[in-house]
Amino acid sequence: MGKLLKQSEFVKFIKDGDKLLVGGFGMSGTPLTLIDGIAASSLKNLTIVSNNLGEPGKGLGILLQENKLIKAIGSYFTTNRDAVQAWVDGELEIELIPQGTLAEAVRCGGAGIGGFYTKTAVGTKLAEGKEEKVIDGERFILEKAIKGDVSLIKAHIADHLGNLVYDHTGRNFNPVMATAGTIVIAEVDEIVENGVLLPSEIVTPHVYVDYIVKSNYVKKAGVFVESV
Amino acid sequence: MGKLLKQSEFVKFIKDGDKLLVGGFGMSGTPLTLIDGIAASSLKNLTIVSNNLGEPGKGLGILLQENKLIKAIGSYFTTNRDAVQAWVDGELEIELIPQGTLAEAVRCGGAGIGGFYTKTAVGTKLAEGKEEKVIDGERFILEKAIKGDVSLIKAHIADHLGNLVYDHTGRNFNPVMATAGTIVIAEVDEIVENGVLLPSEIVTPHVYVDYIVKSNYVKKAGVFVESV
Amino acid sequence: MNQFERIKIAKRIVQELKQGQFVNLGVGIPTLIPDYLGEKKLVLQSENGLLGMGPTPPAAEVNMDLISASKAPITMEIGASLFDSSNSFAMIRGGHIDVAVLGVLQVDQTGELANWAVPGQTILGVGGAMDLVAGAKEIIVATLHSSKNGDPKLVKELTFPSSGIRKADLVVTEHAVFKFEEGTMKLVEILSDISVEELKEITGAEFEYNSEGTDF
Amino acid sequence: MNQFERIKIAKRIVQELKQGQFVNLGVGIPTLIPDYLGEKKLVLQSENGLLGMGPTPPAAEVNMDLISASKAPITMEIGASLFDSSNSFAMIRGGHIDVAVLGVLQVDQTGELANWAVPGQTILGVGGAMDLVAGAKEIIVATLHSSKNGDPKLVKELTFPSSGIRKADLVVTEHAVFKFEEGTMKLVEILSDISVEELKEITGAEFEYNSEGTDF
Repeated sequence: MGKLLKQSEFVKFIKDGDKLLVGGFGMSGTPLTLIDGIAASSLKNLTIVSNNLGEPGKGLGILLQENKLIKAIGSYFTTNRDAVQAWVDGELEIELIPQGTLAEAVRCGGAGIGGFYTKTAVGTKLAEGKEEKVIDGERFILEKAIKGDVSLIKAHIADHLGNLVYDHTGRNFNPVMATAGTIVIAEVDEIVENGVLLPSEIVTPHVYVDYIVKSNYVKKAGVFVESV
Repeated sequence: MGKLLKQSEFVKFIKDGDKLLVGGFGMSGTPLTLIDGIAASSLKNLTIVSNNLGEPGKGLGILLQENKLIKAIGSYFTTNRDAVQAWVDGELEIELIPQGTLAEAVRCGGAGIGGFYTKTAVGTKLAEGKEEKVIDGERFILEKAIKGDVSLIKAHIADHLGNLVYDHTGRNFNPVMATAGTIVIAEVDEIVENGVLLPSEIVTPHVYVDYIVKSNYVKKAGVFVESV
Repeated sequence: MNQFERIKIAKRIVQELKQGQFVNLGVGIPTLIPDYLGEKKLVLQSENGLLGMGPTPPAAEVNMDLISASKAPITMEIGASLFDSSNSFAMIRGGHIDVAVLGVLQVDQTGELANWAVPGQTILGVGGAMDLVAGAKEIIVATLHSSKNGDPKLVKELTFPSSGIRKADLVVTEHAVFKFEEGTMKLVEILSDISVEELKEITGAEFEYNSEGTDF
Repeated sequence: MNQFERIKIAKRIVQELKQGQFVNLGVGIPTLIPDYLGEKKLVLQSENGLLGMGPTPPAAEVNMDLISASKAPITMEIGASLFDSSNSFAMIRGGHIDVAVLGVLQVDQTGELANWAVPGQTILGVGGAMDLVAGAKEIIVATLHSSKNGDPKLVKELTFPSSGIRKADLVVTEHAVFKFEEGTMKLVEILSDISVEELKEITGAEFEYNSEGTDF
């Protein structure tokens, strides 16, 4: 029944070529311990769905440096010059999606919705090749739902069942990523007894969480520092 | 700046023929004080979007008895025999939508999404006349977003800004109804100073709430009792 | 009364449910299940916005804003969580609920079911029935073998409006357990002192069975 | 340096903002606005999941999980609330944010703007730009009048990729304030010691003006 895994154990749930949904906005709410675990593994040809690809050699940027990735789907990769270079060199496929569309597409993936009509990006390059429909006189484009093989998320506190709460804006994409992966692995700062988290404050109910890994990182002086 | 209104004041924000989005599941989380206010007004020809129409002479059932309604959009009206009779007599138009589709359509209405493809109701009578699309090999139907003129919701506690939290399953449709009305009026049990509600526990941020009305009802021995 | 049969069905379904599963119980027979779980712990979802539904509270502790989808007062188990209706149905439709146990008006021999409307009567309620049919990972039908007027509820073809194209996995009546596989209904177990021939007579649907009549 | 001009633009935009408005501030000049609000209180939304963003904390109180959309440490005002990215963009796209103040690469004379990609360069970031353009009730553009190499940023037609069909309402530069009405750009106010003729020379876009050159 226990969902708690060691860092060395979770990688076995990921296969070469998997599509990973990864929470985080910049470095905040990013599952750094899980990323380190993948970097140290033999996994390859991964597709990442995440808002960013971290920074060079930081966060998801580590997986790029370690040649683990073939494709990235997200809204903002410009802060990682490695990603830009890999794309220029033809080594990384990139699919750019507006940030709100990304969040909604993943939510739909987890919610049994096949696609949705959004007004974001209508008439732009990012709408090219997408179906357009006028609904009640307004123009919308169709965006398909996004699902993944494995979701890697970062929460602040979990109970042993896997109920999760987040630290401030570290919440960001994590709750939606938690709904749309076939297997969901949550890195957490702290694990508390069942019943400590109030029913009204739980953001991600435990039905969404398959495994929990304790984080190796602590926040110190404005950065994330490895604690072990 | 104050959002607090008396029960006698809020009705002026509603016009004849308006479409009202009303929170609640059965009698739970239903804005009984606001409903009483409308019942006592001269308003007519209202369309209600709500999961139920209360019970005969209770909750939204009062508005039906007072001949305020021309149409109801929701998922379950069978518990109000008045509604069934009014429909049989041709006095009330009814649009039946699966409960999850209703919740999602209202969420989309508040979220700038024009419509969505759901797998619920595919191949049933409730899919008749609705566009069908196969996405990644699965059949979906298109459901349009729902918006309203005025949302009437019930929360447990508000602060003076209008941030809201709900009482257990009294939450139900209220948070989504709060996002999709041009004007949003919240009936609440209690009003607290700003800052008392924690940022992480607020369910409906105050950006969604235009006015607050204090509830006239208290819960007693398993029913809602008028307290004044 | 048929309460004995209803309890029998509920008890048999309990055998199908696994420790820790996330389960949504429809109205009718399925609501009897919590009373017969024994040591087995399930996590019950209530579509009005609760995961981890507990039993009825004592009268003094009733909160009318803590109710089940059947609008009955309930409690919360340790580890329960609350959410709004859109997130509740995202959970249901998105395939996160392991099992929905549903009552039906009819189920056909392919597993397609009808549980919301009677033809010729006013059709004014669907609730969450279609969402559960479309979304739950596994659908178990709990039903008496025949309707009040003696008509079979397991039929060749639905005459009542369908609840969706998604098929049920299992149906349990007071007489038998059937499973649905690739559009075919198969007898799994006989639950009463009835012969296969007698069962065929009272069952509108055609079903396969092995030489012993059971245990596919 | 142009910091003086940038502050001037920010200060002028403050005049347009009303007490209590819900405002999202883009990167660049818009982020200067909070320093020049004086007594005016806004409710700032940060698209990574916060309504009620407060100023930078002292170094000792920095939490790397409490950051702005620009990834800078922030605080929370009284009455702030936290939510996930899907709900944050529901708020933005659904028309619940009163004003988005955005930097641009270009804005054309109809108010259509370009603020995410430079043609011929790698286009690998869009972030929330298009969502804000599509969703905010009012869009105010904050921009220097000309680009670093002297090209006008207010142009007849966009040569940079558009951020969406939704038009801006107002543009403020160090030289002037323009509004957009029914596809037409109109001079509202001159902010520097420049003549209308000189303004026309450094502005690629065609704009209307009245006899005094201002105050439409």
